[in-house]
Amino acid sequence: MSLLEVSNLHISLRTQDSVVKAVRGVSFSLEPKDTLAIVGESGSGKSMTVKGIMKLLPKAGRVTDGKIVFDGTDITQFGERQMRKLNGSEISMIFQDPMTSLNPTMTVGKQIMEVLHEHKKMSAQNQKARAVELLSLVGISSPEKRFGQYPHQLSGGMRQRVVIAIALACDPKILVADEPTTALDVTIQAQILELMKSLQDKISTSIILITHNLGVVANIANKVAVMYGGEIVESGTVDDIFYEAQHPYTLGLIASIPKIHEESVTLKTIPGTPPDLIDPPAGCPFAPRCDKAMKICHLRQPENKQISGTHRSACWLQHSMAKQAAEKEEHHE
Amino acid sequence: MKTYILKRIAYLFVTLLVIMTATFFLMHSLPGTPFDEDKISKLSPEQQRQIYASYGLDQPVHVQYFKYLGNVFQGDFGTSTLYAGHPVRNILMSRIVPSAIVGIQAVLIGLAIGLLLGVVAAYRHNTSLDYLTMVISVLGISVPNFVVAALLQYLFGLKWGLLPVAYWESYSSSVLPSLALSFGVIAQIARFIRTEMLTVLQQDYILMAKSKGLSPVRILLRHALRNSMLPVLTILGAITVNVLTGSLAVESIYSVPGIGSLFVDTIKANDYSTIIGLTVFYSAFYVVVILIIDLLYCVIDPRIRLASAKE
Amino acid sequence: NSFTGKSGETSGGTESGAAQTKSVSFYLENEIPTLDQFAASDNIAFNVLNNISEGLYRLDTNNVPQPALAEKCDVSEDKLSYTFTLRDGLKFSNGDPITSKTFKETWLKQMKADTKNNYAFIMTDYIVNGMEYSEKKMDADKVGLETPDDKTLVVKLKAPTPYFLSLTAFVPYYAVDMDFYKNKGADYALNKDNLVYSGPYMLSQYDAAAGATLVKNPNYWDKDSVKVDTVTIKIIKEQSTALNLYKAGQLSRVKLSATDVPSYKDDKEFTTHSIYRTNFIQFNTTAEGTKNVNIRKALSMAIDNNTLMSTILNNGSEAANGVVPKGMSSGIAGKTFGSLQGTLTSFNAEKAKEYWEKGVKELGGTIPQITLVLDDDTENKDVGTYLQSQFKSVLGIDVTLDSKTKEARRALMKSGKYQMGLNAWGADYDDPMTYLQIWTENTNSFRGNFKDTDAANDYANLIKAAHSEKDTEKRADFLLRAEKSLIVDNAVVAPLYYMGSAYLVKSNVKNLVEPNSGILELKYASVE
Amino acid sequence: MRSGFQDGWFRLKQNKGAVAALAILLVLVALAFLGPLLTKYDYYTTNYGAIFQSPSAEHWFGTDKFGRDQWARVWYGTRISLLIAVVAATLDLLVGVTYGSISALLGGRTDAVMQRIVEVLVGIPNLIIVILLMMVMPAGIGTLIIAMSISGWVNMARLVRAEILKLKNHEFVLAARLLDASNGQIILRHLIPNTVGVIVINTMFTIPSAIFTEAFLSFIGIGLQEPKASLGVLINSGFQVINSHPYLLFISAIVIVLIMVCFSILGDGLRDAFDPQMRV
Amino acid sequence: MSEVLLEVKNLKKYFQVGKAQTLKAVDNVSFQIYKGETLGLVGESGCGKSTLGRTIMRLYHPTDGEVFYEGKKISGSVSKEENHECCRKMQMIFQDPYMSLDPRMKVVDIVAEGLNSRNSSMSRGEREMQVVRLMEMVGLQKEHIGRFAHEFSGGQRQRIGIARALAIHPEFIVADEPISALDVSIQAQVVNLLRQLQDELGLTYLFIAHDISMVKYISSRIGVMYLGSLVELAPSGAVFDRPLHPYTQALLSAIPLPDPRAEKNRSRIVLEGTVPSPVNIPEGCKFCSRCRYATDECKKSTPQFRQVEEGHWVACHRYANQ
Ligand SMILES: Nc1ncnc2c1ncn2[C@@H]1O[C@H](COP(=O)(O)OP(=O)(O)OP(=O)(O)O)[C@@H](O)[C@H]1O
Ligand SMILES: Nc1ncnc2c1ncn2[C@@H]1O[C@H](COP(=O)(O)OP(=O)(O)OP(=O)(O)O)[C@@H](O)[C@H]1O
Ligand SMILES: [Mg+2]
Ligand SMILES: [Mg+2]
Repeated sequence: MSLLEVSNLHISLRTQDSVVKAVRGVSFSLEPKDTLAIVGESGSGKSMTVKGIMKLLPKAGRVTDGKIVFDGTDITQFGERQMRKLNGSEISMIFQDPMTSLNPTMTVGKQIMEVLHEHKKMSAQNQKARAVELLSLVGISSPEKRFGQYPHQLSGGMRQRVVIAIALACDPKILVADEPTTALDVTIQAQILELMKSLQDKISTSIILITHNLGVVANIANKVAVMYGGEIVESGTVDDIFYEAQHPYTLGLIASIPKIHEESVTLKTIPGTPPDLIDPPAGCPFAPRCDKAMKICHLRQPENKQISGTHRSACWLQHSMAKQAAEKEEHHE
Repeated sequence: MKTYILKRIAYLFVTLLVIMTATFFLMHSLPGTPFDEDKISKLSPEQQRQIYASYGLDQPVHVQYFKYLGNVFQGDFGTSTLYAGHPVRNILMSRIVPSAIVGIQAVLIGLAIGLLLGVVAAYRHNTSLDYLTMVISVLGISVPNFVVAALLQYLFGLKWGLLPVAYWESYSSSVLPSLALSFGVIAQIARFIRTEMLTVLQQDYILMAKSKGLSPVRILLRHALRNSMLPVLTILGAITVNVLTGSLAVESIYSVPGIGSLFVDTIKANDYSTIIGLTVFYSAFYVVVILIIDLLYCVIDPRIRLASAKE
Repeated sequence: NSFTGKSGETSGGTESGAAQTKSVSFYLENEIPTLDQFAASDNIAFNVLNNISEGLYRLDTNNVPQPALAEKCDVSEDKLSYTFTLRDGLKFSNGDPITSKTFKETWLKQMKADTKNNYAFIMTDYIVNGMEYSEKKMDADKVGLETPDDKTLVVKLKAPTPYFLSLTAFVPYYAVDMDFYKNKGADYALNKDNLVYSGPYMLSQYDAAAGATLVKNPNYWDKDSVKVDTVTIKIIKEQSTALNLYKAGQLSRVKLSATDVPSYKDDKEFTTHSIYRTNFIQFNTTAEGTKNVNIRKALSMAIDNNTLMSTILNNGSEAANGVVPKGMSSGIAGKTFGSLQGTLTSFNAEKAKEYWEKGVKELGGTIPQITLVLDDDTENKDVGTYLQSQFKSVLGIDVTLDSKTKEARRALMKSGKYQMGLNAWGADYDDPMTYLQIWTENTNSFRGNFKDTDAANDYANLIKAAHSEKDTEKRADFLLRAEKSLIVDNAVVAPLYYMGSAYLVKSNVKNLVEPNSGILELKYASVE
Repeated sequence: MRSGFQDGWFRLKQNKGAVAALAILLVLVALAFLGPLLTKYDYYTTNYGAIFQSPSAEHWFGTDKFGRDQWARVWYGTRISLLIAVVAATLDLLVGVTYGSISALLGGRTDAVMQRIVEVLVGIPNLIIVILLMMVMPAGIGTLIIAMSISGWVNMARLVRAEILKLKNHEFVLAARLLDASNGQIILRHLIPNTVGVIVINTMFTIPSAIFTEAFLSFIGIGLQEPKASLGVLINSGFQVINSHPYLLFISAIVIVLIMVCFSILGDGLRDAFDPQMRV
Repeated sequence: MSEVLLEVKNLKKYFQVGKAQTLKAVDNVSFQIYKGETLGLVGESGCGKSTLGRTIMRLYHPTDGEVFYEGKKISGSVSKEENHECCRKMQMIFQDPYMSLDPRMKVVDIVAEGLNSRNSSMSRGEREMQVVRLMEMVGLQKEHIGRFAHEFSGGQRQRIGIARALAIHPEFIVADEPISALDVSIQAQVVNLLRQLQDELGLTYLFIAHDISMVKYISSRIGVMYLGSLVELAPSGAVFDRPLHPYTQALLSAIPLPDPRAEKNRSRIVLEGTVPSPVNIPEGCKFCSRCRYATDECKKSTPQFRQVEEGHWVACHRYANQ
């Protein structure tokens, strides 16, 4: 049984005069000890997906469809009160924006202690000791000093690490990390990744990791989901994605990575703009930017096709007919 | 910070001096004299002259001013003319206590209920609870406190006989006046907390607190409240000063011997010394409260820096 | 104020039950400004002082001065010398003896110009060389006060003064323990222990802002006729509060506001009482518009005092016929001044209109713009509003109201920058002179600038004549003519009403009187 | 694309409560101007034969102790009180907000000096200044407004200052600085919109307190003189007869409460409309 | 090299934390930026990069030291005109995109803010068009302009910040982690844009980032900071090929590779030892507690920041005699 099973999740957000369909039919599952990396286009609904799972959507947002099963219980309809028991202890989350997700008027130490207080029966002294320990675990030097500081007195990276420390405080079953290392330098990033791995070894935590750094994905993830325009366009093991990517978007993404040891004048990009989520296209969301797009791509949504045991891709190219056509073309050349 | 506080305290005395000086000269330019003109007009001119002389009022105002200033620096605020012969200090001391008791209670009641209502209203935005607090606070501000006072007096004092109708004789005498005064306080605090908290509750750190699995009460009290306290703190300053220095209407309805009426009575009677004593007391209180509040700003929100732009 | 858990059910008012202590409680409408007799100048203070100290005479329930600390008084043939004989064994509450020297010293102190209460005139106007002493032009031994022995006080007056005995029943004339006074210096009378008492009661508790409690004075010469053991005096500024307290049984007497009168009019506890205090319009005889006598007459006549009483004030006040209250003694035994004078004011819309037109013509045809200055209290504003509407409906003019604080109104009037002002005068003693002479003394704009004209001089002469007249009938006649000239011929003032109040008094409280002076008399009160 | 203002207005219109409040307010304003015309009585004519009449077909709101028609007086008073409300609100918004934001934004010495000035203004008893004003100026609305202007805006200034002290270190303000926005632009574009909640609420409180201050000032003789009246004055005089003729108090009180309820709902609506995160 | 655009001389920025403790966020940093180049700045999180950037942008008053722009001193107090001048020529992209966006403003107004303050003659429509153009440049859609900041994803917010800074055509941009929240393809798009602007308009960047491969790609020179000080400064190729400072070496070895297999069996220099507290930094080399080459000398004396090769500066005793 999976630890977390998300199927056909839809999330919409109301804006002034329109509805943004930010997440449209996302499904995935997470086993214990899994690390699922969600990568994809900025604005494709990664954060919304995980916030939707945690019931932490902004006021304007609502899960319109789908099912979320955690540890065998259907939590789709859970209210605030029920989620409270899970949040923080069973599932914890590292928010994307470290500055705004820390309370500006509370010292960071208190903010860490608080979650310990809530979920672990601990004396205040132990709480403090543990909080300091957590700070040093995430690589903050002189943690006792930082313990008493306010968020605005920390650098961006430190804040991010504080948020990580809070999320790790209660040894959660699932750690949802929304771009946890963007503001960290590579040495500390490596340290954090090690920390996550050790947690995983110790208590079989599963991790959902949202990141843009494919290096990080390569380092830590065993599964990858690629999102585009509110949908998962491709998913599979790391190897599937890095070495056998099928979806044109995934390919474009990988091509855009600057190679350290190569000199180049311009980086490869994917031309065009992402789809409008207010009025999402009927067909494949990537079709307008796809150099392999066919007529059908613009008209109908491709089905999410199993390519191998672990690998799925939502692309018309995977359709048998497209494959044949492609083969034909190859012959021509 | 320490230097800042010291500087503020130095300023404080300058401010008080300015206020005192201004009040002194303004007072002396008020129409009339400290005396009953009806009666004085019956005295012979020579008698009248002697009276003015005996109060030093025949001297130019600036001479009187420096004389008065000298006395004030020795801690002597002179004697009242309205309450003939009573040293100003004694008058103030005996009047401040009842006003302070009533006022502090009113502020505390108002703060407690106001915060509660405001927080609940924000948390349950646009529900009937929210509307209820709005109605309470609208009544609290648009029904003058003398009406509330009279109503409470009638109900609790006369009709049900639960509390003294009026008059200052036991602790229970202070309950109704405090209640009557607290209505306005409740209204203001509830409204300010509500509006500020509505903004705060949208912030990411509240979501974060939720993701920590904290209880709503804890989120509201530990995270939202402090971040919404700034305006409340500010008005609390004004409220405290106003309420502690007595309300004319409520004090007279409940016959509380406070300083509310003292201000009006002594100004109307041109009782120079008492007014200036009262003003110095009042403004010292005000200035100190403001200083405390300014310092509290920095405590409540560590990002606020008052000292100067430079670090 | 002690925080002893008294609460609503205390019947604190009339009887405190079991212990059989008889008590009454009443209230004052403002703080007790002082209990230093030399500083006290208003009725609030007098209400207390009158009952804790005593003079040679004391007014009885009918307003007649009766011997008090003095046993008797012999008046000389020329009515210029009063010889008072004090009772035996008089003592202050602290045991100090009360002698004729006590009075002499007290009075000398009172005559000093800079005595805080500014009441020097109440003696210097009458006592020989008092004024000179007051103005520091003469020594104390020249003043017409002699103490041949401890029990005898001889007072020499400048002119015959038929009301002198009632003056001695006025608080500034009361006995003060001068040794004690000097001893306490600036602290005198600041608390109950810094006072000694010569009157029927003494203070057992005193807080200027909260009130006082009076108990019987054991050293009082007439202590046996004092029937009430304790008197509670509360300070209550709000009439509705007082009424509530009365209903809750915590007050023996309450003043009713005009609007409450109708609902209690038929109550058996309801009484009314008017005092010697007259409210009137003071015209400025030199100001634009009101300098014309016909204009003034028109304005006076346009006022219907009776409607004012019955619809607006309605509180026990009486419509005024003249400045001198009706019940005031004329000096002629058995005849009040009012009964001799009759009614001087009359409401006559037609005549008022006639006078107005005449006045306007005399002023060159321009209709004067008229403003009435008044104090900013409810009663004055109500009266003002009434007058305004009356002028409008009778004369068809729009009179502007200008309400000001009392001091501001007085300053305005003193400087002469007014046309009409609402003013009032309370009697210091029971004689028309207390009113009529104020338009001659230091004639200033405060009194309408009524001076330097033939009419004014005639008026002053009448007053002067009355002063030196020994014959009571003739004296009364001068005064009657003076008042008539003031009101009818010259229309310097337009009398409105004699202040009065409507009260509820608990039915078991008897003789809780307030003579016409408006100063409370507790000596005669009793509780059944 | 709608501008920020149009946007707020649009959202306000979607708020049913606010629209209703606005409608009622407009009705009240209309009554304040037209109400007195609907009856044959005017607000000043006395009739001693008809004092203290309870509301009836003849006198819709009854009569007062001078027999004046209360309907005419209440609406006339509403007119005056609304004027006072507008003045107080304007003063708060113009002087208070400006003063507070300048003081907070410039900070340092400017702030120190400006705050000391406020302290002096508050420290000197208002009544003294008012009485002095009475001597030099004729009684009337103008004088009244001057008297209220002396320190009527202080609370607003201090509130806005506190909020801006908090906001001015926020990064978006720094960002605006870097874009060469002048202090005025920063105040107008960034600081005030982010303080709108507090400003609106405080205006809500300023209005009734100004209405009652006006009544007090009128009583001591600086504002309206009889027979003119304002709601505050009517409430004060109604209170004196609360035991015998309660309708005099209640009618005026209801009008004022109604005005305040509408203002409050409208204020809340405004506050929400201008808070982009508040959308429902 | 071409002319110096910005010069930082002995810049220090200390923060007061707690009672009488100073945190030396930037401690005696000197360097120059040439016109038209991109200086990349990398370093450990919390080492003072943002503080340095903000101090250069005059958001902080330097505790000591000076900043010159085109030879003119711009630190400390400057005249109003100079201030305008600076604002027009220098811009910053903030590290935290959300905090730097006014929550009550629509994106169109946020992006147009710079246009407003300067060119009020621009009509509303024109301005809107400009904004749309800028938005599209950074990969946002024109439908977005009517939204508020909170209605965007993290990466979209970051792009709004970039668009705002570009709007007024500055000469010099401090970009504080401008692309960290963007997916690689958009990162590439933005970086290409920045380079294109640099080529066309001669822009100069101070580019702070953690993604060293991106830094390398865009920068002509790279500075490495550690605990408030620059420890190495060299042309980007040199930094990668011949990193001199032990910290730089550690940093480079830690770059994660987008290649799962390679990632699994690679070795990196693991930094051992404790980082000294920035509040009381000990004498000697700041890095010595974690340095594998540390000698006694390192503990005793602070190494000079000196040029060891043409254009290659380093602060390390190991190269003292070169
Ligand atoms: N409050 C909101 N109202 C309306 N639309 C929103 C809101 N929040 C986010 N969106 C939109 O929803 C979409 C998904 O946002 P989300 O934050 O999930 O993106 P993301 O994948 O996390 O992107 P990034 O990598 O940039 O953080 C975006 O297009 C964004 O513009
Ligand atoms: N306002 C402040 N008050 C006190 N200390 C501060 C303040 N701002 C920054 N600091 C401290 O200064 C040091 C440098 O911070 P800075 O933000 O410059 O780091 P950074 O290099 O940008 O790090 P990151 O890569 O994590 O963003 C940190 O130790 C931080 O705690
Ligand atoms: Mg995101
Ligand atoms: Mg930074």
